[in-house]
Amino acid sequence: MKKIEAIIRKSKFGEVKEALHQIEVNFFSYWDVTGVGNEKEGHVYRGITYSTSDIQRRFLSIVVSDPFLERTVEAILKTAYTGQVGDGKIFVSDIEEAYRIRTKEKGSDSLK
Amino acid sequence: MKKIEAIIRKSKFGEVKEALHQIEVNFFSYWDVTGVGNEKEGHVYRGITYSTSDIQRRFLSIVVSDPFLERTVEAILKTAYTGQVGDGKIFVSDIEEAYRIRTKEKGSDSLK
Amino acid sequence: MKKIEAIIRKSKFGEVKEALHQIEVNFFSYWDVTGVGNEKEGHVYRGITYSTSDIQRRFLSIVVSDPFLERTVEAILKTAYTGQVGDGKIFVSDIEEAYRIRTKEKGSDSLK
Amino acid sequence: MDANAVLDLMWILVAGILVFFMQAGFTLVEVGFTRSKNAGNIVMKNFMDLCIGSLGFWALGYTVMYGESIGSFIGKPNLFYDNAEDMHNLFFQTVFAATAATIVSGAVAGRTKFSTYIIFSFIMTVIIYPISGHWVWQGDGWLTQLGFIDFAGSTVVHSVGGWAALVGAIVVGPRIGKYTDGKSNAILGHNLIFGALGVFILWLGWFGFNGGSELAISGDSANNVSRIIITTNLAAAAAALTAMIVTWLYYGRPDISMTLNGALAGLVAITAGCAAVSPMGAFIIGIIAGVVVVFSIDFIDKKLKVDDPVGAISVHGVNGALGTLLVGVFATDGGLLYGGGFTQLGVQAIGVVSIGVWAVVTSFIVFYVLKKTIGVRVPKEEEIDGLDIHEHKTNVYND
Amino acid sequence: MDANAVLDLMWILVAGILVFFMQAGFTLVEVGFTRSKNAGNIVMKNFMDLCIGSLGFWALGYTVMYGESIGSFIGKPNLFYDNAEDMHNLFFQTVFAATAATIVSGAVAGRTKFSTYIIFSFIMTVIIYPISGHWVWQGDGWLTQLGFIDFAGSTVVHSVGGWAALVGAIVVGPRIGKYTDGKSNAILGHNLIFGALGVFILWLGWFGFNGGSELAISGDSANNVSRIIITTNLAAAAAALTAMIVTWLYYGRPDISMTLNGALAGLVAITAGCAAVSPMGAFIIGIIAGVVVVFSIDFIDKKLKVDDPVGAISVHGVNGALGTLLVGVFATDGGLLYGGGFTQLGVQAIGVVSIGVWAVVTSFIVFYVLKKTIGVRVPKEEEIDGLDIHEHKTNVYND
Amino acid sequence: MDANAVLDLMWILVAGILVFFMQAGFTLVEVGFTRSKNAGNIVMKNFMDLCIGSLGFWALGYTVMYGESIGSFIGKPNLFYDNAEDMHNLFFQTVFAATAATIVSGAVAGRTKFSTYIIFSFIMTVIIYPISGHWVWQGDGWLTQLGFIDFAGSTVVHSVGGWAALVGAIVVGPRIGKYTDGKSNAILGHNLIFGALGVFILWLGWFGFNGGSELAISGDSANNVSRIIITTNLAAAAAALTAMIVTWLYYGRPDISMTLNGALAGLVAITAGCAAVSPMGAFIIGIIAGVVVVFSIDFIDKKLKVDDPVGAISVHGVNGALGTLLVGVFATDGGLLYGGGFTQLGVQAIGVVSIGVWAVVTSFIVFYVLKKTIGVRVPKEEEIDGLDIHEHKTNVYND
Ligand SMILES: Nc1ncnc2c1ncn2[C@@H]1O[C@H](COP(=O)(O)OP(=O)(O)O)[C@@H](O)[C@H]1O
Ligand SMILES: Nc1ncnc2c1ncn2[C@@H]1O[C@H](COP(=O)(O)OP(=O)(O)O)[C@@H](O)[C@H]1O
Ligand SMILES: Nc1ncnc2c1ncn2[C@@H]1O[C@H](COP(=O)(O)OP(=O)(O)O)[C@@H](O)[C@H]1O
Repeated sequence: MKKIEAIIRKSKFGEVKEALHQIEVNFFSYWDVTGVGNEKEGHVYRGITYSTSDIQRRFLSIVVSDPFLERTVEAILKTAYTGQVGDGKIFVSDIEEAYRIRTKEKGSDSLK
Repeated sequence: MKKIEAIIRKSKFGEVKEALHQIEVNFFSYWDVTGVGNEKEGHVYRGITYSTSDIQRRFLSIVVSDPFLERTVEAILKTAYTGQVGDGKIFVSDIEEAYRIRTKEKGSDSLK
Repeated sequence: MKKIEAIIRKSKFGEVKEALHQIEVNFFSYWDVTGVGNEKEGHVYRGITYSTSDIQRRFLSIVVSDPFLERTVEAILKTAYTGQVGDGKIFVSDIEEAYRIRTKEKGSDSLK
Repeated sequence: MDANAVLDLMWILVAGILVFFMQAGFTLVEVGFTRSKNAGNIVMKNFMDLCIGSLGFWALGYTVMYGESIGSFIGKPNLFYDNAEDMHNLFFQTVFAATAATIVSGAVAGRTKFSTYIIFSFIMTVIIYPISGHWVWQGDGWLTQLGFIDFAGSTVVHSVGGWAALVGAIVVGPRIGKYTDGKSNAILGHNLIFGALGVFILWLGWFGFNGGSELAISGDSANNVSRIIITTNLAAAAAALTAMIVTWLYYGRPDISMTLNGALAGLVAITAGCAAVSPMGAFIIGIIAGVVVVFSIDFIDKKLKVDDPVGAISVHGVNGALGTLLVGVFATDGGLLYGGGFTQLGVQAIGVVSIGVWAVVTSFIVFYVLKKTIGVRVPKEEEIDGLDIHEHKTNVYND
Repeated sequence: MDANAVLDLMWILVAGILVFFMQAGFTLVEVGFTRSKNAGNIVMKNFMDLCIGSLGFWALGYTVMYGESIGSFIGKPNLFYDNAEDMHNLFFQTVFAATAATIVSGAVAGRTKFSTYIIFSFIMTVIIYPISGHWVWQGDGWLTQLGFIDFAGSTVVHSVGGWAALVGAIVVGPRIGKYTDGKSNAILGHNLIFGALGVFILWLGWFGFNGGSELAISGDSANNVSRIIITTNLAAAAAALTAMIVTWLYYGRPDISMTLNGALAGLVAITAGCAAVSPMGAFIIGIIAGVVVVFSIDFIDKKLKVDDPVGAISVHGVNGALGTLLVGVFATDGGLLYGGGFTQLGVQAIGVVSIGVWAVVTSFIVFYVLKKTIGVRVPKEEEIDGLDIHEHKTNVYND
Repeated sequence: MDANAVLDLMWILVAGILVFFMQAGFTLVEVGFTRSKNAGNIVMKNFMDLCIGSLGFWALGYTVMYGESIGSFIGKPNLFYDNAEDMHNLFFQTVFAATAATIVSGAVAGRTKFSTYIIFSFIMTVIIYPISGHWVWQGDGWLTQLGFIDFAGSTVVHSVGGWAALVGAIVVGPRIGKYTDGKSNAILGHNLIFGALGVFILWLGWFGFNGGSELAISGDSANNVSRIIITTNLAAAAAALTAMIVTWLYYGRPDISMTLNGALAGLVAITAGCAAVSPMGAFIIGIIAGVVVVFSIDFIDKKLKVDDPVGAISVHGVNGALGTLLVGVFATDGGLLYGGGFTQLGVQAIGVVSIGVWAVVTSFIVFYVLKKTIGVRVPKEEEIDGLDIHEHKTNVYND
């Protein structure tokens, strides 16, 4: 099993979610984070013009069984894309074990 | 060392926390996330009835030394349980190194 | 590639960010979490005095290529430090793959 | 000035101050019923309605409305009104004018260009609203002469605002994601507590809106004003309660934002007849408004597929028209139920329709011209990211 | 109507409008002092208090209170009050009635069934409150005849609400998690800024509550009203300052929510005697109220283990009774400290006790019957998830 | 009391009640324009301004200001004012006094010790403000005798508050992180919706502030009051619109918080001359204020490097002085533009400068002594964590 962590533009979340749905990845968790990166956003507050690289992003944490890995990454790569600096990142790491609390199922079964 | 990530019902958090306390897992971090999964919640807003699978959940991130792994998972499996769809998931992954900032301790020592 | 997760005092965030900047770690994501640990904070609400170990913290998630690991950890260890209980933790884990959505770059290249 | 005249003047000022506060109420309702990413933009729009309304109505609008009548159609315009004996009326009418403009703001929230909106707001306050207002309230207007009754402005203020809101919402189009596959989606308001506070403030201000429209309190007016306060309060209460019950029966739960809209619908509906109906009449008007507002919101949203985030069209347009018609039914003097026959009702209908047509046509022209010139809508990505960050380069909520 | 009569009527209307706004204040205090997951439910309860109160008091309650006295105990009931000369009084009394009901809402927040609460609120406004009100304010009531003084309703409005709140909180029981292992836990209010705004609004409205209760402003009443405004303001200020100092000494820090409660306690305490005491008397009453409210909240929470999230029982019940008694001490005419002996104090005690018993018994019957029939409390899981998502199927805060 | 006298008294009370509400407005503006971690502290400071102001002004300040003049410099002090015929004036002046203190609170927000602030607030209300107030408003004050015009307190209230705010902000020093490497950084306000609601409430209250300062409404005063309401409204609207346009041109976007400040600047600027200028004069004063406030905030922040989170110094100090001077230009009777020559302008300048010096010197002494004794600033870590959690051991926002 793999964990896919994707940090994307909030404005792209709808499309990404839809795409995940298409490939039957219907289980994940997300929350809002602040991202620091290449992208800069211009702000003005009370006459102070500043540009910040602290930008609101959405963080998706998706655990999938191995066969789903590739298509999930691809779906995100495709739909979170705008081509502008700041599209975000995807990180993949290993998950040793997974449990579904309701059924006590373990491993890939718990991800279905 | 292992990282245990548990995504549970907010309403079960009190019990889970208490259970972790019982088995002397007194260190962890948590935050609120939106979970997408099997569970559906019915909503009504201004006459529009809709059901959403985007449900408020609490995300716990607990790093433990290996001997603690099993009992921690069990404690959560037991207390976060209601039997209804939507009880949540537990994911276990490997942690290579840990530091306590205050003492510069490394490894399992930093988790005590 | 490694993922560094650091849980620090909110009040230290400015310094840590600055230090990361110095060593050219300019990419990361952060969000606010509640931390449970050794530290206790005294509160009073409507006459009820209580002390809680649920304290606001900031969670940093930084993915770096291997050569950056050490200096990043050191930078955080140094700047997030106050010496008081509650300075927080750093956890290191492995990242198998990374993608930059904008360019489709993979691996360490995506982290530059 | 003698004590009675001072009493009247003071009442008009106090009432005007209450109406002024309604601007805060509108702002909070609109902010609360829409998403957080557009909240600052809404504040700015409402704030500018007030500023531009105050300046524009003084500079021009007041005389367009109350100046010497030219053909019962429009007042003789005069720049920068300054009549030392009439400042209390200028104030009272100014805050009314600002209200009419503000109604539109909610219906087009979340996707309209700020500069475009400001231009519309200006034209609304100095031309569209004052002209139809002239027909009814100047004394020599053609609707006055027909015997049309719109005591405090169900039609003159609210319907005009509501129909302009309808036109605006259609021309601007729905928010992205509001309608997908022919289905209406819920786009949640981000802070219903602000919404509720806004409704309390509006209800409060309405005592000034209706009570002040007596334009006097001395002598015989005293008991009239008291009755107006009571009819206003009863209609609002009845409508809110009714709307709650309707949603409970209809959707299975007492819906918060619809109940809040219900109160406003009752207030709008009683505005025309607050001085003409009995407490019982007000109660029944409130009940009717409470039913109508729920189904009207439903219909406009799901059938007409016009995206009105705060329900302004139903609350102000539909209930404004409805309330004006119901005067013909419930007026204790001349109403259908009180043996007055259909005459008054007919006159009411003429007024409702003619002012409705006026509002729709003029605001369509304005929005259409704006659309074809500077554009009415922000670019897609601005809308998705939120208007605040693009139009104002800042967020209203921070750490 | 002559100018003096108009002045009186206008003052009553203005004061009534201010009292009306207190509903928004109560709502904000209750919302702010409780958790976000129940905020929408609290809005709905307060909103329905206002709607049902407005309708119920007009439909029935007003005559139960002010109708011709039947045995000095109850007014002769009459449906749908409609007396063209008395509409200002109906309005003023209506907004008072709505206040009494609303007090209960805060004490039972976070666990009470919505439908149950609505029924209670209705009975409160048309029966419980008007009957005891009749005893004191109708003129022929038995407490009036005894010489009982409760100028603006420390007992008639606030204590009645406060004791009903006590009964409600006991019958409904504490929120889950409030008391564990015999210890009282803090359940934090989710937005003290709303709470603070609510207190400012209540303080504002209280000028109408107390000042308007003179029911006149012409002639000799003018200076009375001014004095009432001053005593009201001084008592509130003294109580808030005192409560802050007490918490500072007692808990080590100036406590925000207790200080806010302090202001309200001072306002409640001065309500009975606002027209009878001197500014200095008001100042001292405020200090007493500020001390009492802190320890009363503490006692009710930690010793009695009655869960009252907003402190309504202490603020309205305890300080209402206290303030009424203190009239017997500080009344410049007849008070203990002014050489009047114990007579007035004794009469005050009789009034406080008899109305207290009335409120406790009647509200207990109502809550008990409701408990045994439709139930008073939401299921455990609804309470944990929050009332908003279950009772109203929506959250008030969104993105 | 005859009807005309009652009218005057009632107007003063109603206006005073509106001014009272401004405390809520100030609180919301300050809360909204600063960070969430200090919001509770700000509430407490504002709340204490009101409480201490109410008590202190009654106990002492009122007679220091309005007592029999000692050398045209100070009123004869008298403890615990209690004149049954003058309570309405005590009330109106009390709420003014509380305003002056509250202005300082915003400028020193986010780093000042609570206990220190409270002491300052007390001295401000019973000594600093009443003495300079005596010079202008008691009738025998030396500035009155010179012919200085400050109708409702641009200088007496707002400038005094504004200059004290300047001194406070300098003595206390900037917030950590505000200036780094000689650059001014943005520290975002956490809730501009609260800020906007606060501005609406302040604007509302200002009708009482300026209108009530006529201290009468009967007879000839009636039209004066109406004109004041209009000039007040026009200046506010013009200033807000101007500030918006200036930021749009200057920073590329219509800035929300600056626009809100603009309205306040217009209100402060018109306060001195609201009764002396024409509507057109008010309009122009508003435009000037709208321009000045933007550049003044910029200058104080970026050039002087004085950290004033809410812009209090520019809004109240600078625009208060400016508005007072502009009376010498725009007064229809005696103003420069109306052929009055430079006399009035000169007198205005003397008043502005002498009261400015008074405020700066006295508040410097107070802040300096406090700094050397109990300290003015919280420890660094308290400031970083937020004042709420350290000074009050709680957060205002919870779940
Ligand atoms: N190494 C990293 N670790 C964690 N989060 C990262 C990392 N790199 C980028 N991010 C996240 O991705 C977001 C987008 O990255 P950015 O560098 O702005 O754009 P791009 O990927 O197009 O070059 C950042 O705001 C941050 O939230
Ligand atoms: N593969 C996953 N990756 C991340 N989060 C998940 C995953 N599967 C489930 N979750 C989280 O667990 C929550 C509960 O899952 P759900 O499918 O609704 O119930 P159940 O586990 O009882 O079938 C989801 O809302 C989501 O937050
Ligand atoms: N094992 C853990 N897993 C996840 N988070 C942890 C863990 N241990 C500590 N933390 C986080 O670090 C914070 C600081 O830890 P704490 O024990 O209070 O201080 P210290 O590290 O100085 O002993 C906690 O509040 C929590 O957020």
